[in-house]
Amino acid sequence: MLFEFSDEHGELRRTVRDFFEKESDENRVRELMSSEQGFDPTCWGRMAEELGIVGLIVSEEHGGAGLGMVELAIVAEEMGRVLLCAPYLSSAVLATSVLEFAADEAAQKEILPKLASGEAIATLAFSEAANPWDFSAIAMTAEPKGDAFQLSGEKTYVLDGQIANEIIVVARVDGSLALFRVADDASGLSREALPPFDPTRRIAALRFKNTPASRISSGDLCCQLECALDRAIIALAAEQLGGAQRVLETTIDFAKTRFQFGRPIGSFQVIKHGCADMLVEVEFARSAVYNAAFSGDEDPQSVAVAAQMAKSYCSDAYLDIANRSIQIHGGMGFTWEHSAHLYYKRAKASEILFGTASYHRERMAALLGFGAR
Amino acid sequence: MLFEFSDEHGELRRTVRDFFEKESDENRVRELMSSEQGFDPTCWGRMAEELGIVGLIVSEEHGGAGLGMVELAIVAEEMGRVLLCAPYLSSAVLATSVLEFAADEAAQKEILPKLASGEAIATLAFSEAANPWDFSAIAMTAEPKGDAFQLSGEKTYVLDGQIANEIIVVARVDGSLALFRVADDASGLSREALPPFDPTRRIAALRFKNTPASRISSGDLCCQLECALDRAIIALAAEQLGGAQRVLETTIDFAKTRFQFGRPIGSFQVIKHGCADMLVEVEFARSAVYNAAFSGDEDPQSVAVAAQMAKSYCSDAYLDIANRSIQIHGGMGFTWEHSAHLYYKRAKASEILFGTASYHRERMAALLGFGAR
Amino acid sequence: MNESELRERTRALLKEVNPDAKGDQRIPFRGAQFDRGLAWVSFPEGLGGLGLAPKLQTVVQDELHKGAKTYYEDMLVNPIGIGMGAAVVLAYGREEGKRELLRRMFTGEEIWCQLFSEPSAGSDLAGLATRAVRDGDDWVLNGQKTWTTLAHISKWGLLVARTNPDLPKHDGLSYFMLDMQAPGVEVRPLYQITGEAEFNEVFLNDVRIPQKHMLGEEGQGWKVAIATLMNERVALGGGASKKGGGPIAVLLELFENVEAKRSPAEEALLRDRIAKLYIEAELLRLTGIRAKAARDSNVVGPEGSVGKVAQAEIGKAIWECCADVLGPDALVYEHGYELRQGSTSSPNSRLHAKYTLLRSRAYSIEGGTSEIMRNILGERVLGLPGEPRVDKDVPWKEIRRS
Amino acid sequence: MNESELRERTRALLKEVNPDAKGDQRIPFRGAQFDRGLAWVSFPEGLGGLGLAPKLQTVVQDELHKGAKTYYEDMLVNPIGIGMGAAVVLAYGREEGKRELLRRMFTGEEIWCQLFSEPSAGSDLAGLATRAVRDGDDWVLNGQKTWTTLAHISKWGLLVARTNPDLPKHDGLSYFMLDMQAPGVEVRPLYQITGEAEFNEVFLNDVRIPQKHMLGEEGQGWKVAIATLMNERVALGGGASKKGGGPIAVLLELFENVEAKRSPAEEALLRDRIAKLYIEAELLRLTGIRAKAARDSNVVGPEGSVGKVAQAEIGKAIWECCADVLGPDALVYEHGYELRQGSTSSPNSRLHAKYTLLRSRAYSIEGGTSEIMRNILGERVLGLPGEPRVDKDVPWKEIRRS
Repeated sequence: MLFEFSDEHGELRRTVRDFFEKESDENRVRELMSSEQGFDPTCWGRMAEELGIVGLIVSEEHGGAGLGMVELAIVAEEMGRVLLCAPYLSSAVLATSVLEFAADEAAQKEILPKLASGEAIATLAFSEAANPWDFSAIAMTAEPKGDAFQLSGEKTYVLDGQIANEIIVVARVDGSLALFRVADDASGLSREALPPFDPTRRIAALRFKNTPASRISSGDLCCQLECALDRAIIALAAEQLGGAQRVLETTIDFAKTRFQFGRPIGSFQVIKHGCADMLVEVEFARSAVYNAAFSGDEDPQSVAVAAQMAKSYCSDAYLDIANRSIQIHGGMGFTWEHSAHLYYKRAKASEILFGTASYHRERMAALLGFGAR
Repeated sequence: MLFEFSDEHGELRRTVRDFFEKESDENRVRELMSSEQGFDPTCWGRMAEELGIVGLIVSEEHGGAGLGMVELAIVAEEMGRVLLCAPYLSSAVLATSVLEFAADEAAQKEILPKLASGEAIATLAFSEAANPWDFSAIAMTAEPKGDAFQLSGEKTYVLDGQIANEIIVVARVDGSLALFRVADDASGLSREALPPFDPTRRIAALRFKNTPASRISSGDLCCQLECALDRAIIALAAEQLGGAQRVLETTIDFAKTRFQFGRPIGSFQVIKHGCADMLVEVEFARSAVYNAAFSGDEDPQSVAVAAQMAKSYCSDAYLDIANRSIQIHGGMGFTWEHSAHLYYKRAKASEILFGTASYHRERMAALLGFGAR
Repeated sequence: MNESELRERTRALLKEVNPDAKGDQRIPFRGAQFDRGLAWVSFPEGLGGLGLAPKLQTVVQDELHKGAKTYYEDMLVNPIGIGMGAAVVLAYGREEGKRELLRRMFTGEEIWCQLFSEPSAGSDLAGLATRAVRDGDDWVLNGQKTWTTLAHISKWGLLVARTNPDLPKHDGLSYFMLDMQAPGVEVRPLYQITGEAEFNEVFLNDVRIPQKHMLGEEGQGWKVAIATLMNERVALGGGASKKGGGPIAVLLELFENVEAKRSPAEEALLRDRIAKLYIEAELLRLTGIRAKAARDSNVVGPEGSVGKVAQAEIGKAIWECCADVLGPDALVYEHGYELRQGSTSSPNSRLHAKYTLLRSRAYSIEGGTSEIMRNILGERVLGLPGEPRVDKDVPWKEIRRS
Repeated sequence: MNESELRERTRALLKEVNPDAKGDQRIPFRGAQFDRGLAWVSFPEGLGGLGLAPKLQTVVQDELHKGAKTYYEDMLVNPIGIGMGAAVVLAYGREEGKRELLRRMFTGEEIWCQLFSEPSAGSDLAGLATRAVRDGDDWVLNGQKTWTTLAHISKWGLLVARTNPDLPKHDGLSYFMLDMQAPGVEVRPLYQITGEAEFNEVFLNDVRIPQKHMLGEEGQGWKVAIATLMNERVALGGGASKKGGGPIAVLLELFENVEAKRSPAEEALLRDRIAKLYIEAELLRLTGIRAKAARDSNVVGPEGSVGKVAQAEIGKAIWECCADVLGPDALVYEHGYELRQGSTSSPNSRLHAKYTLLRSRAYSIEGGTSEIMRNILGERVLGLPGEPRVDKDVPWKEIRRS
């Protein structure tokens, strides 16, 4: 692992950062998080057209940029930094990866170009309440009905499930995992927006009752789904890194300018050491994310471990940093008007999403065979 | 729980503290810890005769003071404070309690008065290497031989096993746990002093090969042994409290008088807050120990939980405090000539002895039925 | 008056006046309680007391709890007034009108709030900047106060302001009681992380306070403020919770009842964490009992001082653990974040835990940050030396502020 | 000279002189390496170098590792001398005799040690009290140094002493090279927690140092000392360990091989803790690689500064975890505690872990305490303001000391 970023990587980061600093400043985030849709379709269109990042990892043959995990990590880090309210993780990362890795060619040709162009927004409905992040725990079974299938049951914690117009469902056929496409106006489909702990990312419960669905994959998809989820996990870890870095910066600025007892509070050793610990965490988180991203592009057989490491470490680090930031800001950090709580809520929800730090450690330890005699 | 100490309790503490401040100062501890025997028989005799604390919990009918857990906790706390090198925990607490709770009357009459008077030193050999602190894991089985029994196998981590002249062994008869008395010159008995991590408390491995042993109990002793071990655990927790308190005091003194950058280092906020955290730990440890001790005397059905709580909390607290003390003392805390390492080693070994903090938490959670649906 | 006479006097009150009224209807009972000296037995006769030892108050409370079904806890009626204001008014207020002030405070007819904290004076309370300038018989105040509970329904505010910026920071402060209905007092809700406003900001624009509403002398503000905060400590350091009660009980309940498919390893990690928290919560409780025992025998030990910082940290950790027991369900926040006044409560443990996870973020900030509390433990309890100070012995106006 | 010529030159050396000698027999090879300018390629010709860019040194080391079976790492031959002394002697030493001094340093004929720390000057190095008083052409030294590695086998010591106590603390220091065989130098082993003495105390009683052995000017001692310590950092910040290597490998090996009956819950707790440590160790390694990449492209980022404090804490935690994997076996300490010089090593992981648990207690103290390192991270990397200082701008002799 050499962590060699190219000039193009630097350029991508600058472009994206400039864009989001304008289009996703704190006021905009607050507007969107209390809006019904939870994102700004105009901005989404510009992300697709002007920046070309909505189709970042869509392959070129399907109308995307065909870029890799390093570019994705850069973009996701910048999004995390500004708490972007948009269906990026759901549509442009997870659903896109699943379609790329696991869908039939016909479905890819039909759906992916629309995702890349921003014309459609997709979500992957896979989680079931009891054990939501483990594909092997999926119980929903598709019933054959003529040439197609019918789905019944519930998927929950579906990212942007309320606004997606391409609904991809994971369910079983003869015990094997398969992908199904469900029209957003299909009969028997009801969608309930769940009130989110983190209002900058929306989740929904999707209920199906004999809902018609077309199968868009062949064979058992377990491995492909895991690979796609690892990508989403890495992107989420990159978001966490961006958020953590941003919170550290805000907190340092505050500690330099807030005076108590005639001194900037950052001159108090306990505050200073707390900031030093946060710095270590951010730098480690950065190593974890970039390692996972470069592994994704250069060393595929180590991606799974690197992804678990990154999500595990970044979850703990971001949450710790967000918590410390509230504390250092004192009463102000506890107010609605300060941004500290927005990052805290994002940190907490991101820690839970796709599995907590200890869940990912357990998976990593299993992959590496710790203590297996 | 009202934590009401009587004037007698205060008097006992003062007497014991005065005695140990003279008889177990640091020089004496260093002499004894590098001596072969590891304790001072003369001092032991005076503890028995002058202070009457060797037979503190031996019942009055067997020549002891017949006092309770509160008095034991006071005495043990003072011993831990000065790192007393003596077979108190082994002989005066654990072996004594086992004999009181579980031995036949004849054996009690013969052995306990000798223990109370300091004439004999007893040890309880129960631990076997694989799973040493759990009585249910004891595998050694006594073979009947004529009227008596024979023992074969190994007991390890036997407290003061090298110097004890009353050797009480726990082994199975027909699957039930029973007590055996083995003469210190019995055939087939070999004793190996194990080089101790904590040189202020000695341990030994005892190997038996067709060693003659007389059974001194009837029925299955599992409950009685647990009760006796809970007493030893509480006494050990009290020792840990005493050590932790002492380390805190030493560290505070140092932080007040050590100047760096023209200031006492205790004026640096990080050192100060570290000391504050240590204070919280000591006060919590004190609550845990006194709670267990008073429960022992006043509320027997809650002793088991209180004992696990005390040992668990005190283990973590003492080790943390001993570690912090080394750090605050800087290079000096890492030298042989400073006492910090003596307390560190005692803290670490005491944490392991009878089971670590997490081991005791697990037992407590089981006793309280956490999460049991 | 001895204990049994006091007990009898309380029983008589209960017999003669209906104690079980609600809302405003409780005023007559509490008024009678005041008039008979049973409000604060240690206060002088005529001012709600009988001149007895403070600890005898527990006799009154005891009888009231036994004899009245719905007796309202004193603190809930008027927490700032009764918990902190009464002693200050008694000690520093003018004699004229004192009885009526205390009586209306005790009955809850006039709610009190406390105006100490400012946006730029949080941990550094004595650095506050609200200015009071003398003008004839009045003081004219300008500034902003914050974190003010109950300001929107209060009649009176306990307020500290700077009357002389040329003196060192602690010396230029004076203490006032502010009529919250006075012109220029503007109360705005202060919304929190939860969307609720439990607190207010209070803006003071040319607010006039008559000199007679100064409590203590000019320049004594810090001393009176400290006395107020000491009362707060006593008020907060009340009875110990019962074994296994409070937040830890919620955690145990959730752990037992929440349906979740955890791997055996996750279950083991969670169980160990909960066991650790159970022990800490229990030791916090026991340490509180030890502290009370020490206070009762007039021994001042360290056990009384460790409570605040430990409680804050253990409380936060317990609510964090609750959220982790809930698992992915914690992604859903049923309360929503609409801005609103007041405080959320829910009888449902699951919903309560989600709310309190957020609310508890302030445990280590409100009422003294854990940093300040650790300074106090280090300096006042352990006797460690203070830091070099740059804000002492210089005029307040020369101290750097943000 | 370009890279391939340098490579060729190194290969020629390997061909012409036997590189695989051991002990003292390696002197001829290292002497030849010095004479051919391959000791420190960035040094001037004649002084062990060729005047090349420092990074080309890796070309030489690379060839030496390939071409010699037992080539001794430079640092092991004379760690203080080569790691810290060489650059200081080059920059501040007198020209006369410099070549021989550097050559004997490089070959290891003359071992060097560093005499900075004192019992009363640990973290506060600039507060040191060893006095040097001018007497004719000599300086006369009195004082005590501590934590001196290799002092008992050293020919030379790098020493800082106070030449003017009337100046502020950083200004009154001067830097010397001390002949360790000079009369009045007494070296005593300093025993540690393990019973070993890896370090020494050095007592100086009326030791005379000629003026010509001053490095830098009088009063420049702090500047030269900082330069020395910067070299130490570069020396320590060498290559990154390989994936899964170092302490974490020992932990994983023990976890796999130690026979212990743990409950499933204990096993789960331990596995999670080990996974956490594995991640941290791996991220420490990766952060080191990022730091190196940044240095190579002359970008100074924060990643280079977080290493020391993280390494200390992770190292300590790993060895603690090793002991916990050993379980009750950690009650037995096979090494024993007899006082002895040198450092214990054991090829047996179990014994190595027991020793290193103790040894690692110093990780967060030696080479800069974690407290000081966090100050540096906070102030130099994050730009947070310093604390109020009571030891600046006053004569050293007026500063309070313990």
